[in-house]
Amino acid sequence: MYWSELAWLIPIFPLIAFVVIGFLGNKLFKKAEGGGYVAIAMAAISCFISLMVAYEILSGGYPGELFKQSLLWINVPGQDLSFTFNIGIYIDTLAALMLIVVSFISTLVVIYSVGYMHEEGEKKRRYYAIISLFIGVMLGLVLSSNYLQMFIFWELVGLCSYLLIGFWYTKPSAASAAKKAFLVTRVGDIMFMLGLFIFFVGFGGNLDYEHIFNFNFEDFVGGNSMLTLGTFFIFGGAVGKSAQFPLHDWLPDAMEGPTTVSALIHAATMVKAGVYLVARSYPVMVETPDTMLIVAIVGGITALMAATMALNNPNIKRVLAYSTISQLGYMFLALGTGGYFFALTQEANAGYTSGMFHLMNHAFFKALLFLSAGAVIHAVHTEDMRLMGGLSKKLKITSLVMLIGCISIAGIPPLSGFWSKDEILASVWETGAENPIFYLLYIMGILTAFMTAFYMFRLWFMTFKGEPRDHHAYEHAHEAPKVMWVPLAILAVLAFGSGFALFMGFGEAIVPSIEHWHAHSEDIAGILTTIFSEWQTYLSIIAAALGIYLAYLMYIKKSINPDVFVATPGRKKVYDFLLARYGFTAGYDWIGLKVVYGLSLVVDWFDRKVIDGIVNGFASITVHLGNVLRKGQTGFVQTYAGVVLAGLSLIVILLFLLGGLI
Amino acid sequence: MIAIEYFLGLSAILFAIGAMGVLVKKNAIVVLMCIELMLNAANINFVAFSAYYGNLTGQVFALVSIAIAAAEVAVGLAIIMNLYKTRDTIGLDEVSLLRW
Amino acid sequence: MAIDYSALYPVMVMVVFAAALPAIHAVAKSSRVLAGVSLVGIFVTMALELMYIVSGEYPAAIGGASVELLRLDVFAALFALVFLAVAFYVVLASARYVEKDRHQAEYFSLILLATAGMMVVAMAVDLITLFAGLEVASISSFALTAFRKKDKRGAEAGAKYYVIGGLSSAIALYGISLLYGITGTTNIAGINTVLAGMGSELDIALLLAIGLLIAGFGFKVALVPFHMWAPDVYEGAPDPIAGLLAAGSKKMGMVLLFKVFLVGLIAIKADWQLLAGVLAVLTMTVGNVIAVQQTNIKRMLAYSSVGQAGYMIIALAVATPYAVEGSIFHIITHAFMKGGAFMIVAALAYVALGENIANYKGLAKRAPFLAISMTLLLFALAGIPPLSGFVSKFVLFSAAIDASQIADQNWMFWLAIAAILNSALSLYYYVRVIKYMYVDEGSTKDRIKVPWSMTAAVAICVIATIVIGVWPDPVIDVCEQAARALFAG
Amino acid sequence: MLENVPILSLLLIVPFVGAMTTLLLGTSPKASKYLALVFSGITLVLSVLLLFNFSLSSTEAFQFRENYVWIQQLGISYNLAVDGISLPMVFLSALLVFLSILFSWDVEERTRTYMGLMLILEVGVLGVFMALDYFIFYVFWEVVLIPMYFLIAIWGGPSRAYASIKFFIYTHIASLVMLLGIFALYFTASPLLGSPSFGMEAIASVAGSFGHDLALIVFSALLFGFIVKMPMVPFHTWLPDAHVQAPTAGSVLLAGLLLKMGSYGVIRVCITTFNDLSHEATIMVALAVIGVVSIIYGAFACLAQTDLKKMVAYSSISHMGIVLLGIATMTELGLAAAVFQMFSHGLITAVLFMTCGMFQHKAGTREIPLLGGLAPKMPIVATIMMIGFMASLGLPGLVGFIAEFSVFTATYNIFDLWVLIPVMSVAITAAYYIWAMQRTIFGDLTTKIDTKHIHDSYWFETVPLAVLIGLIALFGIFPSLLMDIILPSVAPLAAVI
Repeated sequence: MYWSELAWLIPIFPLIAFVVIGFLGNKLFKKAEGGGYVAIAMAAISCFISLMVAYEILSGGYPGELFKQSLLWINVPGQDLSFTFNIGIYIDTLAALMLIVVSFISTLVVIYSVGYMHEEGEKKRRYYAIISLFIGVMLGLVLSSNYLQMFIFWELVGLCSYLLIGFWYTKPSAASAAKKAFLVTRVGDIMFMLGLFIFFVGFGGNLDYEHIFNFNFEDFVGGNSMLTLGTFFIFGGAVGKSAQFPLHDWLPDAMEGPTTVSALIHAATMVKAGVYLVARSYPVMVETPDTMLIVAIVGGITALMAATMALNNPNIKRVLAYSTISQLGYMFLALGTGGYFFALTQEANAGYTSGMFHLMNHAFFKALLFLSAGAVIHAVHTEDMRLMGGLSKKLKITSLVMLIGCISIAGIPPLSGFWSKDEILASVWETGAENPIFYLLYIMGILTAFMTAFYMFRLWFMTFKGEPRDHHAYEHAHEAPKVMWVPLAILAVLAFGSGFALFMGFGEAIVPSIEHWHAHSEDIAGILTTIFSEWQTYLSIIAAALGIYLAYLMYIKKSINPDVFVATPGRKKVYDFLLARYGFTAGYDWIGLKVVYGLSLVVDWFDRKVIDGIVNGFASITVHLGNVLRKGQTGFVQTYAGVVLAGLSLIVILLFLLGGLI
Repeated sequence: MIAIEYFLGLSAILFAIGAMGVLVKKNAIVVLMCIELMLNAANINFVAFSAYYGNLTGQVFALVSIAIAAAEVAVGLAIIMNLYKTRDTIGLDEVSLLRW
Repeated sequence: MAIDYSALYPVMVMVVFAAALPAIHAVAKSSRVLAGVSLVGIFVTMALELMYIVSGEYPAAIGGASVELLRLDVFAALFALVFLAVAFYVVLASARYVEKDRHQAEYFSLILLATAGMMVVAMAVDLITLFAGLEVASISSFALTAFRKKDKRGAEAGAKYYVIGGLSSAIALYGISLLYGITGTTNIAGINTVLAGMGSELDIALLLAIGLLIAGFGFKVALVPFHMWAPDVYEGAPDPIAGLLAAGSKKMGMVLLFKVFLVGLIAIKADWQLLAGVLAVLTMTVGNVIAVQQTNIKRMLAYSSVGQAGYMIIALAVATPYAVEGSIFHIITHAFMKGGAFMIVAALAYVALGENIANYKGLAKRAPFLAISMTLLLFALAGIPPLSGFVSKFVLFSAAIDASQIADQNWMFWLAIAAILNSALSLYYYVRVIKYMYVDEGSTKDRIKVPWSMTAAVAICVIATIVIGVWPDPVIDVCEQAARALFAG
Repeated sequence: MLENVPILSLLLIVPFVGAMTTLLLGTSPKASKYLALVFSGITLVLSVLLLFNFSLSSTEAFQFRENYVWIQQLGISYNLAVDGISLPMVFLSALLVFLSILFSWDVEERTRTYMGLMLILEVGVLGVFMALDYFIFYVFWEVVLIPMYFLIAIWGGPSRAYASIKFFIYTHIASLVMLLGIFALYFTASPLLGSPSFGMEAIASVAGSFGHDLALIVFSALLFGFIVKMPMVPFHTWLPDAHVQAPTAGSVLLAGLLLKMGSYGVIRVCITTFNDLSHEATIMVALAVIGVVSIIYGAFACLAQTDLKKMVAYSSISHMGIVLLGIATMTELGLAAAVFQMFSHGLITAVLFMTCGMFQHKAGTREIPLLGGLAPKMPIVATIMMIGFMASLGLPGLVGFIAEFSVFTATYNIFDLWVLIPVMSVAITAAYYIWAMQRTIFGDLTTKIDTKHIHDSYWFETVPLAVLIGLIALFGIFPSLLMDIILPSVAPLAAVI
């Protein structure tokens, strides 16, 4: 018996937790942290199974390193095209990697929540129910055996995201943020759906990965142009979910949710679903270099743009949110680069593996950063960094683990972020040989790396160093309880060390099963030599170091006054423009309120006045006609007689007319 | 023998006079008489055609219609009497309680 | 040669009872007794007619082989039954309605005579008998209309009815005389034979005659533009008599038109078919449109009757046996629907509830049975299944579609369209009454007590409406036979 | 087990007897309620029995047939049967009527009439879904109007008089046009058949030999009758008015069942009878355009509404447009999904209208601008509202998704990238629902209305909604339960002869 055969249980346990916590009432869980312990237990069980399954797959313990299981959900036989909807499980190395990340971080976050959400009272039950639901459906998403099933879970994680962003729904800003998240990702979902339609028909009525990956792409209905459109739309889904340009603006607002939710859903797992989707579709994507190029460009733009927005934001969670967007952009850049390179040369470069590597590393250090930020918020009850400062004295553990996270994300060796980011940038440069636009993307990547380092350390310095700016908050600040800092510590270890997976054969383990893909198998020394013998490596390290140094100058040494950036009207404008998120918020509002809602008002007016007006017009014409005709009934019998005789004459004339006599 | 056209002409004129009377005369009795005039126009037709065709059907019809007209007048006069009793008038232009 | 008068027995029964009533009145001064006797007479006659229909054997026609005057066939018997049924519930409802009036015997006697006249019309195969029957019925109904001598409105209605009626009689008679002049005969089938032999040559006199006949008989049917008397007369006449006029006298008008046009003038139907179509559309439209704005229930029902007449005239325009079958069917169902509605109005008038539709507010709570009956009857009039009005409209309208499939009759399709739009329009004012009864609150919630005889009259109509709607098969069968008999000449 | 039981007739007789019993014996509100509940419950049980006894392997297209001559001369039969298209509708009808009666437990005014009318409505709706003879089809079709008219006119909102009569006459005109189409079918088919017949199958068997122009005219007349009922833009304006004024149960049945009659008619009559014609590109495009316009137009109209119920009403238009779009594809997938969507919309819309009803009841208003932040006051209502909205906007795992997705897939299959237009509605649908939720149950507690006495749902409200939500989830997770019933029946329709 293999562990993999139990894989179907993985999403089941959290779902059980959801049902139990959600439907069994407040009374039962009043004592048990609103069901928090149930959620932890179930998440832990499924985490355990996940880890076993993932180990089995990644270590080659399961024959073929691929576990498949499938049940027929609906079958619609047709004359030209039969449609088969399946529900199943498909675990390859990619899914296994995601399983580890999702189940592990989920479990840690749920544990952390017990401390963080302690004061929420009855609302806790709702929290744990939904977060259990989220864990279940997210794991379901990872395990999906076909695109439709993935889409189903894709939507369900979106629902959970919506519910959790709006967890404090009595706060108008939270309700509004939840709405925005749902609707903006919905736009991406529509594209995903369109991609599915194209795939569904194009691939002959079956969306199983198994079927699609082994498909002869020559037979695709609609040809390569349709396939390109299909992959483009699929990527569109990823853009929405992973908050990429131009659908990125919901994620900063999503920070209205509890920090745990931001950590789990909006940093470590759900927003990765888009990356996962593109990685999952790699065998198809590489058939369409145009799409891959778009993926890379969108990734590059997003990475840079989000990083700029993080530069001056005063809200600790917002900074982390922009950082998340930016890092996700890196991942797409990596995937696009790798795919583009492969499509043109049929040779693999490190793009794909480094993208997934970065996904894993980012999951750990970003979860760590968010949860640390949560600990800070928990301590000072504000998210505004301008009201923090000097907290490292009070929050020793937190400041330490957060520092690890910051170094890691900044890309300083040997912490995890360095390894993956460096690989990404290297592969981008390599692809520049095929298409010079990648040189530009490389420059953007380096700039992003610089900014990343700067804003992360700006965050850290502002929060933990210097003088306390809000003494009241400072006085009341206290270190997080054990239930919170233990998960932080675990994550810190991972954020520190997950990069070493590279030396444990991460590259080979994760490659997709495309025939021409040839894995380079190298030993640790070989890898290190390769990495440190290239000038790009040093460039990215220097960029990161410069960023940190700048932050140091500005916020510790104070030798550069941050106010210089708003010193002139021109600079102030740029500064405000960044704060206004490049006007995207206003743009979304304009589309929503002016275009869509305006159009709906037009439709409503048209409906009431024109269409219904015609209907009511008929009625009132009839009524008026009735009144007019009625007045002819004068009551004088001789009028009647006159009408009789006139009628008679008319009839006779009519008869003559019809008879042709006149 | 007088040509049939003359009879027809006469009856048409009678019919038209009767019809005009029905329209313009205000007095109910006169209107009643005008209706009789119209009926008689038809009777003239019947008799004329009867003679023209040489069969008796027309004459029978004329007799029947005269009898009927008599009955009708009887009822009609009663109704007009009744009208006069309740409304103090037999002017048809003064009777328009029922309308619209 | 001895003449076999057995075809006249039903009419004779009626006349005898009519004659006997004043004598009975001398003995028993009770409207109930008089009504009872009348009912017996009507019942006996009905039984006679029914016997003919069921057995399928009819007495010999009256008159010689060449000059038939009256013939009792399935068509005549069926219509006689309709008229008798109408008379039956009218008398039933009148039993208490006239209890305070004078001249009660004459009242019932006149009803019986009017019915007898209608029966004669149904049997007539010669224009003489046709005209005689028509006048018997007309004169009786003039008198009935003005029956309440103290009633201002009754007197006015009588006078109006009489003037327009007399005018129309004269017009019709003039038309008949012209027809006689053209063909030399007054036998209806004979006229057709002569006309058929004359070829397609058009004759001014013939067209004039057609116009005069339509105008003269159209008065009875309340064909637009000869309809204007109807609302005034219905409003002014005693309520049961309004029912008699709407459900009985009007149907006699249809018989007149059928006999003259579909038997006597069928050979030249191309000349008048389109005209009949135009009149049908005009009639239904004007009737329904004016009805929308009425506030008096009797006037509303009167205009609704005008509209319904428009539907029936479709049969004239289409001029197929199937259409006539539909029309006859609709005449039968309408006799119960419209008659029933008038009986309800009579019953409510008897308890001094006004005739204004607004007076019916909250009726559902005050008189549940009458309210539900009214609702059913009005829905039936609007043609909502599964009530009888739906089935008969179904057959009638479908006949227009059926006929429109012949190449040069495509315009008949528009008859069906017009009829259907009118049907929908009529729903509007029927539903308004229903809304008043069920939805709106009345000023009082006192229960209304109605004499059982009136309730029974209403019940007859309602039951007939439902039963015919749910199980129309036998009725349709008879209508088909009647239509065939009509066309057979 | 049910071979010798005339179960379809029983399905008509039981509610009819129930209606009569309720009207006659329902002397107290309580008695009426229990009587109505029992009789509709029996009907529901019968329909469930029907569901379980329906054979998926049968070679007969129709099962449980009952066929008796009714009016011989005109070729009218009492011909009832169900297939995979009507069976889900029969079950849905029995279910919704039962739940609506339960949901109306607090109707104290003229309860007897109310309950009686609901049962009469049930007779009519069930008859429409089971009839295989045009005459009785039409009879039941019209019978439905009357109880619905009264439900709106008596228990409706302030301008109920206008709304009810508009509903009545508008849809009546449509039925009459349909009736003309039926006449034309009858008279054209009868000579071809050799004997007059109103039988749907008999007429369909010869409809192929109608002339093309005639077929087109008849098809259009019938289609008009049906799409007014569905209702499709621009013949939809009766619907928002009727819904806004109707009592909750009336709205539930109106949207849940009456609209389905329209789409059912399109499938059962239009495309079954004129199968060749329906496969013509112009017809398919025409149907698709009507459907798509309704989808988009309805969705936009929803966004502008301030009355919660009116919004839900417009959403019905949008969602019924999806049904028509599915039909327009004329593929197995599209047709099956259309039927599925009818069923799912029936369940979902019931939840939505019941939710609106509860808002009216508890908060005293359904005006969105007056509401706000009510979730803490009535968590169950809010939860139900959310589930209903989510189901309606096509959340996977709930019943609405699979139908919508399949329809769009079929649309892409047939109409290529034109699917872009209807798919846009997915975003707008989400927008109006999410926005409405934000403004009604989330955010600060409203101060515009008195919220002191707002309380959560009663048991008789929660129970029907729980049942509905359970079914929404059940058929959302296991759609093949229904799809397997539907598919064999739509396959012949999709086949090009």
